[in-house]
Amino acid sequence: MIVGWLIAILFLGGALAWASEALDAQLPKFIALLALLGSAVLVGWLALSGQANPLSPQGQWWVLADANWIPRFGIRFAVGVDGLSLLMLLLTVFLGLMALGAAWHEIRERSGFFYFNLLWTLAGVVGVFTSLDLFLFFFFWEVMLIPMYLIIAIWGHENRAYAAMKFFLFTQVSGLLLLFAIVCLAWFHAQQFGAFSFDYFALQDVVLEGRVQTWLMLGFFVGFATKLPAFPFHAWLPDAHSQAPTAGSVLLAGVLLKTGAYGLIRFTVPLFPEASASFAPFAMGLAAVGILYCAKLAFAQQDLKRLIAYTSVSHMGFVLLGVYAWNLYGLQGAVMTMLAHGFSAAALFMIAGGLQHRLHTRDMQRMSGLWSRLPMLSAMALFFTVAAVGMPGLGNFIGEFLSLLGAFQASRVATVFAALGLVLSAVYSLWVIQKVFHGPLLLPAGQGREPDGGLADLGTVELLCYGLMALGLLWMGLYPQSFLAHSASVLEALLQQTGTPGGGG
Amino acid sequence: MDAIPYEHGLILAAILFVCGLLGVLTRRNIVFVLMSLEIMLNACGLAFVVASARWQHAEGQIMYLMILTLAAAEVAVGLGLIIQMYRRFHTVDISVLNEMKG
Amino acid sequence: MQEWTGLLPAFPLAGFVLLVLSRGRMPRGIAGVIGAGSVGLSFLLALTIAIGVLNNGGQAYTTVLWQWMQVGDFAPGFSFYVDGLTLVMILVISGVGFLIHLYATAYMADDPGFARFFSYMNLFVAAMLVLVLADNLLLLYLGWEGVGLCSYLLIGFWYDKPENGYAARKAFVVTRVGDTSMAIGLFLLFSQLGTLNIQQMLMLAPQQWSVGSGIAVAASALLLGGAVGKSAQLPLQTWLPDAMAGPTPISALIHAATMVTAGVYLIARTHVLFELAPSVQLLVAFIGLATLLMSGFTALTQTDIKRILAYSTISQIGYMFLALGVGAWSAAVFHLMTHAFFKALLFLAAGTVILSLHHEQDIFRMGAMRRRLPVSFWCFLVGSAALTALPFTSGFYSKDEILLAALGQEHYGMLLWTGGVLGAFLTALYSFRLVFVVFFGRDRHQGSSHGEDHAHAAVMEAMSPVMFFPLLLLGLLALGGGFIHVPVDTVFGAVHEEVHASQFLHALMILIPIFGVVIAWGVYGSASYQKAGEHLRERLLAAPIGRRAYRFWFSGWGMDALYQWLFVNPFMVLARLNRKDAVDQIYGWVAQAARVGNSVVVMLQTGNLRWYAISLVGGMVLVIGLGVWR
Amino acid sequence: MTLLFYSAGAIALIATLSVILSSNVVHALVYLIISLLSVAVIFFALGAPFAAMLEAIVYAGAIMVLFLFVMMMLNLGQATEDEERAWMQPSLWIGPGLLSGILLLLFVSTLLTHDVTLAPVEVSVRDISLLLFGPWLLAVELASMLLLAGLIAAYHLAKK
Repeated sequence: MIVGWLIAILFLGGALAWASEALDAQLPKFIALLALLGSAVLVGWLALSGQANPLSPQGQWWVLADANWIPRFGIRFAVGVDGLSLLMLLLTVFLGLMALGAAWHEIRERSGFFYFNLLWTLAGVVGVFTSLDLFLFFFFWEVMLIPMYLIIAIWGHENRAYAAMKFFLFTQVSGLLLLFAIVCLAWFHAQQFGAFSFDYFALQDVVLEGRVQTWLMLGFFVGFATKLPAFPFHAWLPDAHSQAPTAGSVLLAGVLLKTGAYGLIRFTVPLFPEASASFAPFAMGLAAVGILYCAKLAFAQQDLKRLIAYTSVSHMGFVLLGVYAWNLYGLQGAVMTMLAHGFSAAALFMIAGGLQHRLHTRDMQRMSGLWSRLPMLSAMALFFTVAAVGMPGLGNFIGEFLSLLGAFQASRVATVFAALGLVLSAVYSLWVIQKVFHGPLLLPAGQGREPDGGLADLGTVELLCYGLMALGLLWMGLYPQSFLAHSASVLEALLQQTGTPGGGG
Repeated sequence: MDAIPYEHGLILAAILFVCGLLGVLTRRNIVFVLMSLEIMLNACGLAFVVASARWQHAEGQIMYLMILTLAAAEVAVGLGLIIQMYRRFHTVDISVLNEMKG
Repeated sequence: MQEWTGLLPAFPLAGFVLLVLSRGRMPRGIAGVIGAGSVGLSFLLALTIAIGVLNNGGQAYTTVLWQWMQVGDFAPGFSFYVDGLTLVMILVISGVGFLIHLYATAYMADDPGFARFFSYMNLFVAAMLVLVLADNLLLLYLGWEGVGLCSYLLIGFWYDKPENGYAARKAFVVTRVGDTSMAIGLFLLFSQLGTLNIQQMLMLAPQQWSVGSGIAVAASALLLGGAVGKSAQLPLQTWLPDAMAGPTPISALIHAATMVTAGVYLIARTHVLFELAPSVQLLVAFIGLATLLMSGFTALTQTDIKRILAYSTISQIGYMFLALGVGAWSAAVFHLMTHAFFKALLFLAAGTVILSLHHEQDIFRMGAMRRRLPVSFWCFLVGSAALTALPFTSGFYSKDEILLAALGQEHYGMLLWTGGVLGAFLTALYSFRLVFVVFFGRDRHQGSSHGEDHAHAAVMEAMSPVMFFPLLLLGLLALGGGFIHVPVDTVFGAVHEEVHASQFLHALMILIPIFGVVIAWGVYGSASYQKAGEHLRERLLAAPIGRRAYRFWFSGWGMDALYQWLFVNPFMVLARLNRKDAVDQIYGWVAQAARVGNSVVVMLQTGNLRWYAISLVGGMVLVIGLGVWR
Repeated sequence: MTLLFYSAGAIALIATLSVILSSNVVHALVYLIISLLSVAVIFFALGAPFAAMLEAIVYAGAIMVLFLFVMMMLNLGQATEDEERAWMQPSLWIGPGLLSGILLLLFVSTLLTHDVTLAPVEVSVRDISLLLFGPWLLAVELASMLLLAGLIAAYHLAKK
């Protein structure tokens, strides 16, 4: 029932935050903070008790709630948690708090409705990570998108309407393909077993003929690859990320992208193992192309947030690569990349947002040499950029290295090309550092002319957020075992179930 | 009393209906359009009464009653609209009212 | 002592953390003590460990700090492996590192980023120690990337000058190319051998691979890629001369003594793999030879004091690669050590010169400094003598060993030896050109044109005890380092037999550098020949071939321009062409098509009531028609 | 009765055509009343006297009078008639005529396949009432609602 509570707290907290705005404009953020802390406590309790619980290990689901919802079609409200979900929940709640921190001073208008959207997005994400019923999954999938659309469309920057609509169209069209594939799958289940079912485990038993399987797999793939986003489906992301408010970018990059990867691991491959196996070379090719192509695009950008957005796409390529390598190294690498990228990309977006807050521009041509004015912010930016470059000792390296290690067993050519992305990532990351933080001091006109006070370095909330994220990345980089251990049994079970020899060694 | 072929009644209704339709499609004067609509409704009523006779059942006439009611209400509203339109635009030409286009 | 091995990198790391947390608000004195002291502690610890190990007969040992990760069979640990090779490296790194730190507390005393500088330096030392202590290649890779990062940060330390930033980025990206090759090498090694633990790999590889097998060639070639990048050898050498943009202690520590020799260490560490791939090993030798000759010629034409030293570093590492390529592993490590001593000495002395002349780096605007800068002069003299391998200096012994080993190479021995000796001649020429131009001849320093008093005040040797002590110690090591025995026999196995060269060749090897010094004296040094020397240079430059060769060498054999043309420009053009993302454009077309479709449909909506009625009837007719005439 | 049916049918047809072809509104209205009355006659011939009466009273009486009143209020004169004539170009009739023709063809083609004759039996008012206030009570209520709504709407719309 804990997951039920988790979702309920977020939903109710959102509603309450909205309602409370009428009383006091400051109240919503404290309510949101309480709701997030409450859910953090729940997830923490889940993590601690889950290890002690005899039901949870060995890749078993720990079903936490199961009730009939629409019995006519065999739709159930079934949520559960296993090691992989738990990691994702931890990421979600943590980045939810970070997003709150980013919004703390930034959101002034209609704050109640903002926190309502924030919490409902998070509730949707929690639902996505825990659903055991594909219909329920899709329901939460939509719940998470619409508040996000609103966040971009209402609190976004100058070109927000376009970006929000693009985001909505991409996710909605791909979501429809996903829904179609889910319904088809349930229909095949009804044909073979006599009743509709959207149950995750029941649907795994459905036997599909080759071509049908391929088409349904593609439906799932496009649905998740758009969210991830993988190479040809990435066009929505730069616009959405650059136009969203900081908290929105944090959630988008940190959490929402991960739902796509989670979907690939959890649903696409286990439900369609044969079709996925034959599709894997294409997917890995797409991943390699995406890594290089988007790294190159990132280098060409002048808008700081847009640049970071492209780097996100590039890094998500490693996730795709790892997933479709479909061995333990690749999968663990994908999971670690998801976690680490969640931290580093969120932090970079917060830095970009912080700069925009201070300088009122995102144009890198108009800033330079900020290190001398904002030493702490710049040091943090350097840290997270270095993390994004894949410096060993930080989380991203573990993820990328394991992904590539796994991918190497599956496709050497794709791996070699993807590895070139490491070079390009250095090129664009260092360019950012050079352009923004190093070089002679240059500020946008009318900014910070006065000797002091014009530009404030990090405040307490920001410092706390960045510090926590930096520590998290260090933890992931130096002792990833505490994360890998959670997902290991789950991934091994998935590998066994799809008939791939686990471990690859 | 000779028998009237059932189809002939319906064909008559169909012809009247098509005449009304032709009126609706061709006339620009809105009063004519409304009259043509009345013709069409009436033709439908005729068809119901013919069917009532065919099956020797009163329910066809009940349907006719419903259509009658509908026609009455429609004419009331339609004429109200015509008056309003004439007041606003000083014309009864419906092609003047073409603001609602893409 | 062995259980304390983990503290070796921990001391500088702690220093780094303390300095970072102080956020630059710490008093300089304390920051300096933390910065240099942490490295000093590491050196003391390294010394005790070394004594312990050597007393124990050089027995290697492994310390596991913690299990890094465990994914299936992939279980690299945070564990350190110490043997003779490691000992040499940690002693050089912490020892020379400590001296340079000490020197830097004075050199950087006036810099606003004092604490930042020492935090980066400490992080560098920590990473470098991890690199050489690592018992598996993944941990080594951690150190490898870590030193690369610190190198980037320190080259671009004076960040307000864009050209420093450019040099820093160039260094990082170019070495990253090599690193990527190395990472792929790691994937290959793991997928073939199932482990990244170096000792296990070295044990397994000869069992599983035959000599010259494709896998062995591929793996060692990929590792070579990494080594070439880090050690600035052909074809990835272009970053090192630009890296001189950093503060001089950095050039001494990172770009002369320690980091750039990491490639040599890597190859020596995994020498078994290279022995399994003789073709790659030969490639190593020829890369070394080509690099040492090329950068020797380039060094001849440079005018920037630090760039001359940078090219000389590249050239000396070329010697180490030559040694590695001919299987003289211990000679390579030996030269690595002596090179660390004398090149650090040279750089620090150059730093003193630069500091004394208010950041003047052009050697042709110095001259006759031997009176004004006596300490620097003597340091330069000692360092250059060692670099030139004049007899009885440290460089003489190590270079001698390398050249003899090269002579012993089966097929190309004579060729490699000749090249090496030619390189030695070039070394003598450029290093004493530097000495003679800077310290002898006419005073060409800018300050002399102003008032006499001012000039004298300007050219005062910037020297304090904390600067003098490291110079002195390094000078002694550069002179006497040749007598240190490198305890690496157990690592490589004393397999290579002594090469016996004829007396003639021996004499040639001793005389050729001296000959080079004499020529340098003739062209640049002695007052009597100076006119003639200048005349000769002018004549040479006037000739078309001479001018072209000069320009060609000056630009580092045009490699920068080549890469600019080959990689950078196409990338920039691509980036500029496709700034707006072609894929996004495709979706834009879809949206455009939808819009066009919409405008077509909009035309149907005329607002004309009769048109609507007609279309309605048309639809009705269609539907009924379909129903009737099915 | 047959004769009555056919003759009334012919009159209704002619009157209806005159409605849609006439250019004078008042003339058209009179033709429409004739058409409605003849349809009432047909109802009578088919044995539906109640429907016939309603047709005559409600349609031809009440509704048409409503039309007439509106005509008077609009006060359309000779100018409108000329305009009306100008609007009726033959080319306008091609499309609608074609569509209507096809529709008629469709109707007739389906209707001619059967062959059942009508034997008119008079349906009394009582039968209708029993049904109307029995099973169809709800429909009556709805119809009354509709009329009420029409009343209110007409009042509202025609207001100044």
